[in-house]
Amino acid sequence: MNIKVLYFAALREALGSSGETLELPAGVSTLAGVRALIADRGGDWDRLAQMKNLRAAVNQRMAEPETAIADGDEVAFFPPVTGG
Amino acid sequence: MNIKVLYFAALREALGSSGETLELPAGVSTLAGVRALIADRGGDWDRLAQMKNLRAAVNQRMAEPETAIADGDEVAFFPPVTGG
Amino acid sequence: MSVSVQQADFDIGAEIDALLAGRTDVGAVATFSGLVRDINDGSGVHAMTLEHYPGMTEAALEDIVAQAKTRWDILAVRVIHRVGTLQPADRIVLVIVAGSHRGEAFAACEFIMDYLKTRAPFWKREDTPEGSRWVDARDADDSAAARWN
Amino acid sequence: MSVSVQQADFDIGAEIDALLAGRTDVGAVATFSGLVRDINDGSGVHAMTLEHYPGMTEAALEDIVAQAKTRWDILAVRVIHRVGTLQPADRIVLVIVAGSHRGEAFAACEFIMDYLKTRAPFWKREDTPEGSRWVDARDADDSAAARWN
Repeated sequence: MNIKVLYFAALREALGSSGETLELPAGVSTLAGVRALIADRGGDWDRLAQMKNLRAAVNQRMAEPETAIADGDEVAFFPPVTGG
Repeated sequence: MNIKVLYFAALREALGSSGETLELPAGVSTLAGVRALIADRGGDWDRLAQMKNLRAAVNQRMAEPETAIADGDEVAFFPPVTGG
Repeated sequence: MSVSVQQADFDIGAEIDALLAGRTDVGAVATFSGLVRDINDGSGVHAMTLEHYPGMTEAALEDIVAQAKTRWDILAVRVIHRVGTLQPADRIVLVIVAGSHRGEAFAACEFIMDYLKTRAPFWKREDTPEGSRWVDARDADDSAAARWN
Repeated sequence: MSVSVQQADFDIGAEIDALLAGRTDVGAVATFSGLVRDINDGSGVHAMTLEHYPGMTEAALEDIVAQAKTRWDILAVRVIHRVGTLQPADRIVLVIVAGSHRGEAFAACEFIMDYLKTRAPFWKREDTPEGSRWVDARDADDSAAARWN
């Protein structure tokens, strides 16, 4: 299945990417799985594993590691928010 | 000694007076003394004794029964405030 | 200038702009405005008249603002309270507190309103279909003021 | 209409008037506006850029407003958050809460700001003499949001 992945703010800058389309291998079905899949590329992508305060959203709602991921979902990773 | 006395709001209406100049007899030297002096006139003036929630100011500052009164002071009696 | 008691209406946006003019150190502005409601304690209100104690009102408001500035690290305060006869939806009172951060600005703004409600010598009389009546002080206002002690 | 994310500045007085238009049941209006300060964490700030997550920002703000309406008996809410590049003293955010009484209006306004600070996907980057830097999330904001749980 395919999902859309977005990166924001300091994470976007560090990765040099604002997003990508990702094909998930069988067995990756949670937000934690997507995070690990991307981090395992190594290099700058390892930041997804290292960032202790990494936040994420699935379909534009704040999500937890165990949140289920389905085909066509929009997944976003970003640092803690600082608006207001 | 002489003081100025003011009445406000519902108390002013009930007394039919917005204020007066009062000559204090010897021995009246506190706010409580002034209140009793006026209430003792009887009739509508007895309201000053009856109003449990009566508030008062001396020289435009909120005052207590034991607040001392001096010649030339401005004393005001009124119901609890309801602004804002 | 931080406190005004007046018959005239006020312009909230213009008052905020005037308070902040030339400043670049303000990060948070908390504002409260109170309006005349068309119903109170179950009765329709078609007009409200605010009586006050001239001289003491200004002094009491200045004192409340001074207390707020002692309690919180805030940068600027503006208080306006109207007197005279008002209609439903008319503005009655305005409190603006400018600070570096929002916690202090919110707390000081609410403190000023709570103290104003119980310590500034204003009295409201409402005109209703059943006649004119003085508004009773609310126990909730005493409780609100007491929590700052 | 209760929530807007925009580059353009806003007029606080006009926004309050629009929110209250035609109403005579509002007794209390609590307002918060946040501004760009010229100093933060000890460094001068000569510009700030706000990045956001289009779509999610609006949804998150709508959700925060809906939660406030569930928790407090309030009548109307308006939230505006700017994005893009701003200068010191520029307005960033506006929250207006109208209610019958001040307690609910103040609490809901502060709740919305606390939740917005920790749950709405905006990120600030500051330009300082030492260069450009992303603003770190503040522990104080997490504590402020947690007290509503």
